[in-house]
Amino acid sequence: MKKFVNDPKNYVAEMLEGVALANPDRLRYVPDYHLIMRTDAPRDDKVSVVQGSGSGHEPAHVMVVGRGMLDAACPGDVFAAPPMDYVYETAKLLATPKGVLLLVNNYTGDRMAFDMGREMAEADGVRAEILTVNDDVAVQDSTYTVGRRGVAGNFFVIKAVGAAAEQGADLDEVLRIGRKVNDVTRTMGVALTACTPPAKGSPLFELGGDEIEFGVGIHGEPGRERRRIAAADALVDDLLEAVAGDLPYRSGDRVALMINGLGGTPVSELYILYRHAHRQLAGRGITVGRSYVGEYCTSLDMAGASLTLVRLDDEIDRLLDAPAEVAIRVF
Amino acid sequence: MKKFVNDPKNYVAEMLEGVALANPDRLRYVPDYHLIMRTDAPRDDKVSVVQGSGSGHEPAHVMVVGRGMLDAACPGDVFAAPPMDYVYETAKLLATPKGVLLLVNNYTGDRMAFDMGREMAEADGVRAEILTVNDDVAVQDSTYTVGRRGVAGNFFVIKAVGAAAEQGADLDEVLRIGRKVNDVTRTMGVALTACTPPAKGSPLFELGGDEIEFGVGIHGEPGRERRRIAAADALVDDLLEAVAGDLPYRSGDRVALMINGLGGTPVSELYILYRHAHRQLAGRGITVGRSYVGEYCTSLDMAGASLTLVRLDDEIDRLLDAPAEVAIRVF
Amino acid sequence: MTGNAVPGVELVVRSIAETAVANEKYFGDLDAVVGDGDLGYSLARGFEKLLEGWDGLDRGDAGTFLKRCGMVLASRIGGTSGPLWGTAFLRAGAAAGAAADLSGAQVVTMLRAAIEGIKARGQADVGDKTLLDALVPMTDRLEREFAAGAGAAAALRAAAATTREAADATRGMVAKRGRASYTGERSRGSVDAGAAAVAVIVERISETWQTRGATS
Amino acid sequence: MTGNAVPGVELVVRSIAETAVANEKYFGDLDAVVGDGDLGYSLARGFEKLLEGWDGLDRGDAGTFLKRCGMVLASRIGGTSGPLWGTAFLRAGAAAGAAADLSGAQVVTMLRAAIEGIKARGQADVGDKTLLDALVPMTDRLEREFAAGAGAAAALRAAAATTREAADATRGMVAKRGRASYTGERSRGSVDAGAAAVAVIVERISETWQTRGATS
Ligand SMILES: Nc1ncnc2c1ncn2[C@@H]1O[C@H](COP(=O)(O)OP(=O)(O)O)[C@@H](O)[C@H]1O
Ligand SMILES: Nc1ncnc2c1ncn2[C@@H]1O[C@H](COP(=O)(O)OP(=O)(O)O)[C@@H](O)[C@H]1O
Ligand SMILES: [Mg+2]
Ligand SMILES: [Mg+2]
Ligand SMILES: [Mg+2]
Ligand SMILES: [Mg+2]
Repeated sequence: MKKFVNDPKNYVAEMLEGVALANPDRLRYVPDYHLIMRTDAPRDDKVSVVQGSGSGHEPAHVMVVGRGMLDAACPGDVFAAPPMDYVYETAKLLATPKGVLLLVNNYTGDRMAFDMGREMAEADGVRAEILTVNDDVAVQDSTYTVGRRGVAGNFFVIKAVGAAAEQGADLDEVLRIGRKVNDVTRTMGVALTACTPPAKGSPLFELGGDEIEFGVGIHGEPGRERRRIAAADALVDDLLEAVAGDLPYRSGDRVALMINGLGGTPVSELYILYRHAHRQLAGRGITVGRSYVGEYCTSLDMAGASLTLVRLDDEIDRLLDAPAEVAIRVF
Repeated sequence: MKKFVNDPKNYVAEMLEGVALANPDRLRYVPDYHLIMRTDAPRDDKVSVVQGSGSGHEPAHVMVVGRGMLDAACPGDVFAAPPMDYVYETAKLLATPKGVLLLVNNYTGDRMAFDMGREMAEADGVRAEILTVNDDVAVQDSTYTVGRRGVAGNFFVIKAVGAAAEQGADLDEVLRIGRKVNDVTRTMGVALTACTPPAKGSPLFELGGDEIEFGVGIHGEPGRERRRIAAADALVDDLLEAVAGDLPYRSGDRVALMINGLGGTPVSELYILYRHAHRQLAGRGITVGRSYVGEYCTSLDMAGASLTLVRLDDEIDRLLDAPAEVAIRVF
Repeated sequence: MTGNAVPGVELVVRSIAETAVANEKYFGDLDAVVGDGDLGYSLARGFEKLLEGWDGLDRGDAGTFLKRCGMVLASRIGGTSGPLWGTAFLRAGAAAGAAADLSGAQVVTMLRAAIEGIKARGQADVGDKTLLDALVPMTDRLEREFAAGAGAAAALRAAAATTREAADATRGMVAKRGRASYTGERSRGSVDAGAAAVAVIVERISETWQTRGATS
Repeated sequence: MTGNAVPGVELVVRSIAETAVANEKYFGDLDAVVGDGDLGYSLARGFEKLLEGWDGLDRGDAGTFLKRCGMVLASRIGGTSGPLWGTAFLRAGAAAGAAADLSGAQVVTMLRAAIEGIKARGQADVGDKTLLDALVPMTDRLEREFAAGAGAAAALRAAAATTREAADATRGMVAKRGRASYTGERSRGSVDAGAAAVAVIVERISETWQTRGATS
């Protein structure tokens, strides 16, 4: 394994320490619960927005804590939902009179930890609601699974509920907005290589020299099918077919288009994907009103990308437009 | 080769089209010269700031065109300086009464192309000056080379001169500031894997399963030595020794600390590096006043990172603090 | 498994914990086949935590002891396994109550309670290719052995063999729960990591019981 | 190389261009050893461009033709090679002037001018492990052959052999210019990509000249 890592057991803790050291004024790190929170949270006048999930998806979610985004992120170990205890303590720490919104990606472990953590916090008098994100269209047969996974589309849910909470919306309203954005958001990804979890020390799965995993999950879960690599444009066509055909997005729609890197793919390639996706959407009569190209929700060092569409309306546009500050920043 | 690419010959052009499509209001793409420029450039009331270099280092530099940063970037093909003709045409397109600042990283090809392009533009009445960035301490024996290379530290030069130009500084003042920042900036990088140029289709060099290239260049040029991989903290110690010992940075200094990813390394690992660097600097009595963690200047898909220090003073601080807008953005 | 309840339970729990810690890599590799490879890490970290606080755990009676263990596991194991294993220990502890003496039948009752807890928590059942496909056949076998009058050592030996077979048999199943279920048909052909972990653990408990197994 | 100047020069330039395009991968791999692997790509794209506009190039005289080629190359080849190769063609064209007839001695003069241009542009000299270490021995040999009365075909054959040897000999040198110089001692042991490219090109020119070499 060739990684910048000390003891893999300290991977998450050391990363979180780094995030806190790089943002001393804005972020606080609570080592006992793997917690990164805003220094000004909780605030009585707003709903606290918290996201939990496994680690290994950075910048999601510990690096999108900040004004107009998350009040706190409570990550588990790499690819593992946080223990319910962390969720419970986080909910208590972030409790405000307006309540706590717990955002969770739709995976068995995360849902169980958050359900249990929320129940325990509620028993302590904390008002908390759970909002589940499930944007991944790769999962087709929901009867046999826990349903669609939450992947890069969660960025838009966070951005929108973060803005609404910042503007003082109450918990019901924040929940309504989150569900609304989740309902118009769809994603699918493709892996060119497997990722290497630090504690495992070797690639999570094997992909042949010209094989790709189409519809891959952000924990390296196999996707719809393993197939031969194709030209970038052809891959975009197939991703777009799966994603746009799902809601479906129709001629006349205005959308946000995100090309999200999975960790090992350089941003130059993401823009090559973006170019073709933008043009193909235009060809379908769908206008790209907002563009997002970069890393939002990764899978460690996996080479690959996902494509997300969000159907915009005035309300969503306004929320996505609202100012925000995050730990991961260019300047 | 597993990349998102169509015909490798169109790699740069397609990426640039993507950048322009994603930023329709702010950026203009001039295909004839591989040029990305602000839609509001050139502006009579400011010096135009232009950076050229090979492609493959994104977001540098085509994705840092924007208010308070570059007015234009004129990239060559992957790892190749732009032809002098592009430099010449770019200088003419960006000409303003206050002049044009041409930023160039210190490589033979780039310097020749810019020298020739500038001369040609000057013959056409364009006032243009060249500022060379050379922050890479890996190059020790400058008598036998063209001298130190320009690497990730160029971000700080761009940010500072971009801010000064935006505030109306004249060409001499902008040059002074650029030289000043370059003079207090030092960088060194380490590669865990080789990058794969799309036209070559295979890794540029071979690194054994536990080998790293210490002091690597951003074009995959070999560095100071090839050695065995070590724990993240130990690598940081060695990078810091080389970088901090060079200016040198001393107890009492306030610095900007950048951990720059080389393209294939996830941001989680960059924060693990950041953590130790920040603490070691504190141990040396050096205060980290500004933190930068992420991808600024990459080498395609190379796994690796570089560490940059900038010695801050009030003037540099103010310029780094100034607002800026770039094509690569989170929101 | 008669005799002082807590020493027996302690021995079992300690075996589970030590096996989980010792098999971190093996369980992780099993989970990597169609899952995300973290099962070994999650269990090892959780049971390490349990062993760290081992001496301080309340040993008032078997039920209390198991519930304390369940609290530590549920709050320290991440992933899907945390809530599942934590729930199992909590439910087993609740079923044990304050009994000073655990009969074979009581042990079976505790295991049934643990299984119901896992089913409820995971919305899963036998045949979904989860650890239930090892736990349930194991419990059935134990029940039969005890009913036929077998001692604990013999019953465990028999149950360990059954659990191993049952875990191996998950190879032919398609996952319907958990992360592996996303792969659909592709999950066929490899054993379920959770079921295999249970088999390894039961084998270890059985071995330990043969040599250090107290009064029976 | 006597006779109508432009057809001879055309043949040579066309050989260079076709060789550069045909060897894109080979030159790139050579440059990858201690450089950044783009030499083949840079030369191929530049000479492709030259071939695209081939028929429209001003053929008034050899000097004009070479200068036009130089302009295209300098403006279309990226990397270090663009300015170097462009300068070489421009200087050779300037040295050729409007001569209708190019003697062997004139060809040598043109090559010397090209070499001086490269030296000035690159701040480099013989022994720095660059294409100069192929170009200079080649020119020396051509000069000796012409002075000894050899015809163009024979002189080229001899010069091609010399260039190959000279290019191979760069293997023992340490790079002092260009990207390879960053590696210091590590650059020893591999041939310089630019020098090797020159050797391949001269071999190809020589072959072409033997079969299609017009009047001499
Ligand atoms: N819904 C469920 N109900 C019961 N057991 C489950 C369920 N989902 C998964 N499992 C078991 O958990 C094991 C995986 O545990 P773990 O690696 O911690 O989960 P994950 O990484 O998917 O969150 C599986 O091998 C299976 O035995
Ligand atoms: N300063 C120099 N003067 C003359 N020739 C040079 C110089 N630097 C490099 N070269 C030649 O150019 C070749 C590399 O060309 P190219 O790949 O285009 O350059 P780069 O990618 O380093 O910008 C080298 O093999 C060498 O022959
Ligand atoms: Mg997991
Ligand atoms: Mg180059
Ligand atoms: Mg798992
Ligand atoms: Mg090169």
